[in-house]
Amino acid sequence: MSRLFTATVTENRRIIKDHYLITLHPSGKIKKPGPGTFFMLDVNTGFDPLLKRPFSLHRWLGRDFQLLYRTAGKGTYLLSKKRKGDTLEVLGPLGNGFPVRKKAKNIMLVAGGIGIAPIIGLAEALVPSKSVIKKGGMHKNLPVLFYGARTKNEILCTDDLRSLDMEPIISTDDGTLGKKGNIVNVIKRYLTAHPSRVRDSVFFACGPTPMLKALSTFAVRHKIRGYAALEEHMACGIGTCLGCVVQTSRGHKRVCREGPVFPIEEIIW
Amino acid sequence: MSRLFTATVTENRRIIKDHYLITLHPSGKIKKPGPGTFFMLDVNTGFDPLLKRPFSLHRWLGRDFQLLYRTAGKGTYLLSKKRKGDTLEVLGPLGNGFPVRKKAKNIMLVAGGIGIAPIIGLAEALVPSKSVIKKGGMHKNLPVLFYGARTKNEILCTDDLRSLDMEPIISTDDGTLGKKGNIVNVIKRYLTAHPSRVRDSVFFACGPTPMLKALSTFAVRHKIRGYAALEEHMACGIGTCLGCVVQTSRGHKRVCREGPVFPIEEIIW
Amino acid sequence: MTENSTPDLRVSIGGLKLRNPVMTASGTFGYGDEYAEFVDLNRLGAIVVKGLSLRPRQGNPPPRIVETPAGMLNAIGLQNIGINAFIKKKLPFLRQLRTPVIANFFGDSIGEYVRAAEKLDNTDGIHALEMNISCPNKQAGWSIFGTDPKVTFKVVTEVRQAVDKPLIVKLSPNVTDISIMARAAEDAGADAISAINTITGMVIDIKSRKPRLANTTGGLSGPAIRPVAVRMVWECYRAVSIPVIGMGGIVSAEDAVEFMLAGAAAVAVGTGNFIRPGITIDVIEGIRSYMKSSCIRSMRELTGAAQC
Amino acid sequence: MTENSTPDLRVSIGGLKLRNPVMTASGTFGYGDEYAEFVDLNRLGAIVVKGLSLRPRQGNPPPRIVETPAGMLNAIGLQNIGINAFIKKKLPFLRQLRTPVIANFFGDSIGEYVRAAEKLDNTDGIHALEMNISCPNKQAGWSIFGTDPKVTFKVVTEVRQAVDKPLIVKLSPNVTDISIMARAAEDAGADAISAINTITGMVIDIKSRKPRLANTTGGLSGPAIRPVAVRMVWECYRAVSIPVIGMGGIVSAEDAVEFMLAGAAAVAVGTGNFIRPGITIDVIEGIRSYMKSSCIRSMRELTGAAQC
Ligand SMILES: Cc1cc2nc3c(=O)[nH]c(=O)nc-3n(C[C@H](O)[C@H](O)[C@H](O)COP(=O)(O)OP(=O)(O)OC[C@H]3O[C@@H](n4cnc5c(N)ncnc54)[C@H](O)[C@@H]3O)c2cc1C
Ligand SMILES: Cc1cc2nc3c(=O)[nH]c(=O)nc-3n(C[C@H](O)[C@H](O)[C@H](O)COP(=O)(O)OP(=O)(O)OC[C@H]3O[C@@H](n4cnc5c(N)ncnc54)[C@H](O)[C@@H]3O)c2cc1C
Ligand SMILES: Cc1cc2nc3c(=O)[nH]c(=O)nc-3n(C[C@H](O)[C@H](O)[C@H](O)COP(=O)(O)O)c2cc1C
Ligand SMILES: Cc1cc2nc3c(=O)[nH]c(=O)nc-3n(C[C@H](O)[C@H](O)[C@H](O)COP(=O)(O)O)c2cc1C
Ligand code: FES
Ligand code: FES
Repeated sequence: MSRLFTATVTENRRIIKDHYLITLHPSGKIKKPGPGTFFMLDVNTGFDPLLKRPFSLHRWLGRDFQLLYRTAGKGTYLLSKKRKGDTLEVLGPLGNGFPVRKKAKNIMLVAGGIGIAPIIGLAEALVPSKSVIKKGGMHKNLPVLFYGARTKNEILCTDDLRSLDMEPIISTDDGTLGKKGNIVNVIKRYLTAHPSRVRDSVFFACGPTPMLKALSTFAVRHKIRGYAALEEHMACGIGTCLGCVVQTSRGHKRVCREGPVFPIEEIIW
Repeated sequence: MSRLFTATVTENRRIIKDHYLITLHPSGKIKKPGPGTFFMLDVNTGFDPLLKRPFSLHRWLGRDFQLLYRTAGKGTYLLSKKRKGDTLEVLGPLGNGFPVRKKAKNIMLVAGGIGIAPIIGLAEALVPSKSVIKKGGMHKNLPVLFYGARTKNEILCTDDLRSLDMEPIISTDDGTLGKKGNIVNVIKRYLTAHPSRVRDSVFFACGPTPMLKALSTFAVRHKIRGYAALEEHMACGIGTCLGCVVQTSRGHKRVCREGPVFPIEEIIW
Repeated sequence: MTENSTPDLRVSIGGLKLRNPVMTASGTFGYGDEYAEFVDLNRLGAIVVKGLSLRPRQGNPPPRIVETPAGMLNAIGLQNIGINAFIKKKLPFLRQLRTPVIANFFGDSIGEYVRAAEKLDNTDGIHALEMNISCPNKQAGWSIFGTDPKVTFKVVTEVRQAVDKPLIVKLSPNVTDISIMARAAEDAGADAISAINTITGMVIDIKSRKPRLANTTGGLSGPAIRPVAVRMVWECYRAVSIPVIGMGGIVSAEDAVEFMLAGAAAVAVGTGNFIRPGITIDVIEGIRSYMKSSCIRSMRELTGAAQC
Repeated sequence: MTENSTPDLRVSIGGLKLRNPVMTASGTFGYGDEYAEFVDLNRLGAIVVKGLSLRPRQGNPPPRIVETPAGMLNAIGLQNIGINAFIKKKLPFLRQLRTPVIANFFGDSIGEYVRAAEKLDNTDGIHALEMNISCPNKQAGWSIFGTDPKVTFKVVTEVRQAVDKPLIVKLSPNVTDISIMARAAEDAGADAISAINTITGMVIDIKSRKPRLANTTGGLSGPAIRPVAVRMVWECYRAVSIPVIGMGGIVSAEDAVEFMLAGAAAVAVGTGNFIRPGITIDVIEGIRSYMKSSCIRSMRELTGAAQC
């Protein structure tokens, strides 16, 4: 079960403008990836782009896995051109994902934009299967999902959420769906309205830096525990180049190795 | 009719191992390319490979055109991956092709390996259409084609030759088809057997450098006129970089501009 | 300013006024004529022609170019038709344009540099001179005019005294500290600096075990060298007060803007012309859009605006 | 020899015997442990560890890397755990291997270089020292130990006197003439030369108008610099008689062979490890096949065999 393997594209589907869902079939058995861990994909033929590109696990399908990505530049453009049957070299699963504890109470998932990608996989890991729910009881512990996006059309994965019985609390920058504005403000208002939720609660967040920073400031002030998945430019993905460090209260930490998920209070923004 | 245009791939077919035939549909009308002229194709997304790749006109279809190519490295590998509907940036037609004079007598076409690519287009331009032949007379002036390849399986375009009513004289390095060995030796023997052919004859040749060199030495010695299509690494394709020069009796000449077809006696090997 | 007002792309290089800051890099645009088919030459900031010498030069034997990852090596060997033939055969075409023509030139000795410069200075239709000092110095054996600041100072001083037109000195990147070279050129009276010329490189064919270039080594250009070129332009910008013309791997307007932020008053597109003949016009239009959308009114606000 | 006999890949670098000529470049392979999963470490020629200093260093703030065409810039800032922690935490793992370990090190002053070298020299399980002289020289302001041949000679002489193990000096490419630097190192008693370290470069984000690296500039590595590295290895090879270890953009066995033909006695793979963790083994096997099919029996026949 090497973490360096070849995978075949079984599907690479455009979901909405600039957003794709790719399903990869590893040539052999791979290590089971946890929510919040990531893979690095070799997308090129020549040496431009040079480095592998990191993507969070979106969903683990037992042997195959899915990534959800947004085209940002050359690398993701090339990835979006891959078709069924093409093969890629992949490194992973890498890093430390979200600390999934099914018994945790008051879990609040926070996704911003394409940050929904790992949050879906995390939700699936956290949410008891429907059969369990039917047998009663555990429903109350369903995590709450806060999901911010630029506009209604960029709200992704609504089918997945529905099949999880999750009703996300949504905000959009332009107000075309859910509350208008910043998702962190929505969270603040929500917790003011549900003060009991603050105790024993924990955030799991993925999204743009300004969102994570605002969330972290808020969480630290209210002593809410939380974990955020960070991004940094990566070369090796396995901890050797020291290129991907972030500043934390415990010194420079590598996003690819100690992260990408960090306790929110340790991060120095 | 700009010589810089976008073309859509309408077909890109593997003919035999490592050999492909691509048909391109220019977005607008282009300048009619003559046999022996070439096009430069942009095959990449990033900057590796950096430069456009040159390919001789194989066949002109009135508006679309075909190139016949062999995968040699990164650029031709990427080209071989293009599929129907993909678009490419193309520069061309470029250079000076074979001086086609339909009335010339005793035309001897010489192709080595992938050098058959432009020779087919040239043959089509030289050979009177079947209807003309049927009306009588001109059959005698049919050019003779000498065609050398490594092995039987690498003899290309046999259907095209048949539809031209041309019976190539073939040699293969391993003797699996036609004479065994070097095509230039075959030509020498042929001309010894048909001395009348030597007078008023002219060679049009394309193939590997050693073949062209041997042919040129022979032709010069026997005072046979001839033209050879040369190759040199190219950057611009339009005469500005001075990268593609060859040494000739008239000084450095640019393959992309004064060539790629040169009078055989001018080339300094 | 509103987003709609038109940014002013004009720049002045040592008194020479350009419509916009985008030139062609010497040796990559021939004498302009071959590109007329692809580029409206009247829209360019300036045309810098292939390096000229007093006498015509055959250049190096082939092979002269080899591709490398995101770059290319060339060893053309400064082949050119010579100043006289240029004036007779190529300049008449260029004179019809409203775009300024900059004559790149070189010599094998200080005397040759001076004579070449004088001739070009006395020729109508040439608006500025660009001195290529990345040439082997015959007088000093294997060294190069552009790697010893004392030699650079001397040759630029002598050329400066001989000419009236704006004098641009084009620096070699193959030096420990390019800012010293830039200062030497400025002290000697140069009106502007061009940076950078190609970086010396070599490729060996492992089958034949011979260098791929007949000349053994060649000059590396293209996107591969861009980060090095941007750094050197930034170093030159901080070292001198004359304008710096930035070049090295520019293949888009974004690249050009990067050089300007680093300190370039103008830029030149070289290898990019080979990748796509019409690229210079796209670069000009892209700079215009960038300035518009960033509310930058004039080139002066852009040059050196990086916050380092 | 017949095509079937096995070529001998062994090389000796200043008395240190290597199973094959393929090393890892410092800073691209950590301390070896992270790669154990992907590479049979016992098959490597040598492991060169991340640059060590007397005291641990935090390095530069992020962002520390940025991709460029066919290359990358890094400004890690020599972050490392310090020699003591290396000896305690990392060396025990490396000692279990049969592959020689080469400790790359640096200092801010000549005194620090010497003390670091002494400590490493006195530590079991370290087989050779590689001195990185591409570091800012605190004593001499902004200059660098590796760009002034007199300073290079001095610091290498002092380290040489302090250590017994084979001493490799790793040269900076940011110089006018690398052969002068190579000779300075040889004259000072170096057992071998490593060439090249990264080329200084810079990338500016045109949106934020700030450099992409927190440190403003960084070191360019990867295939983009290969032609420059091959040329410099060739220049070093012709200048000195000690072995040259070649590196800069090696991502395949063909690239490695190219360096050897240019004069490298051994090679190091750097950025290539990031592109594919198992690459070193492919390079070793590829060199073996090349030697086999070219009827080359030993490394000695390959090194410097280019016909230039
Ligand atoms: C651990 C991790 C997990 C990620 N998961 C996902 C995911 O699930 N879905 C998704 O769409 N994207 C994800 N990303 C971001 C993704 O890696 C980048 O969008 C991608 O590498 C951009 O490559 P490109 O060549 O298309 O863009 P480039 O041309 O390289 O750059 C385009 C833009 O993307 C930024 N960028 C480039 N590389 C990175 C990087 N490593 N991290 C952050 N920004 C970068 C650049 O600064 C630039 O602004 C993740 C990044 C990390 C580090
Ligand atoms: C005028 C002209 C017409 C050509 N017509 C055809 C054609 O009709 N069909 C065809 O298959 N090939 C043709 N070629 C050759 C073709 O251009 C090269 O095979 C191709 O560019 C190789 O690119 P690559 O990236 O695949 O190989 P690379 O990785 O660049 O190189 C692989 C090998 O090809 C050689 N090569 C690279 N570029 C050239 C070049 N410009 N000329 C010659 N050799 C080169 C290299 O030296 C190397 O040995 C022509 C070349 C020229 C100059
Ligand atoms: C084929 C070629 C020929 C060149 N000839 C010259 C020349 O004659 N004089 C000169 O000063 N620079 C010459 N250069 C250097 C370019 O003008 C430019 O400085 C360099 O290529 C870097 O820019 P680029 O990366 O955009 O090409 C030449 C470059 C190339 C690629
Ligand atoms: C991320 C990174 C870190 C590096 N750290 C060091 C170092 O600590 N000491 C050193 O001597 N060289 C260091 N180097 C330089 C490499 O060892 C090597 O000389 C250079 O990268 C060229 O080789 P490459 O193109 O194969 O990477 C580092 C390079 C990279 C990319
Ligand atoms: S990407 Fe190399 S240490 Fe994280
Ligand atoms: S390819 Fe540039 S002159 Fe011929």
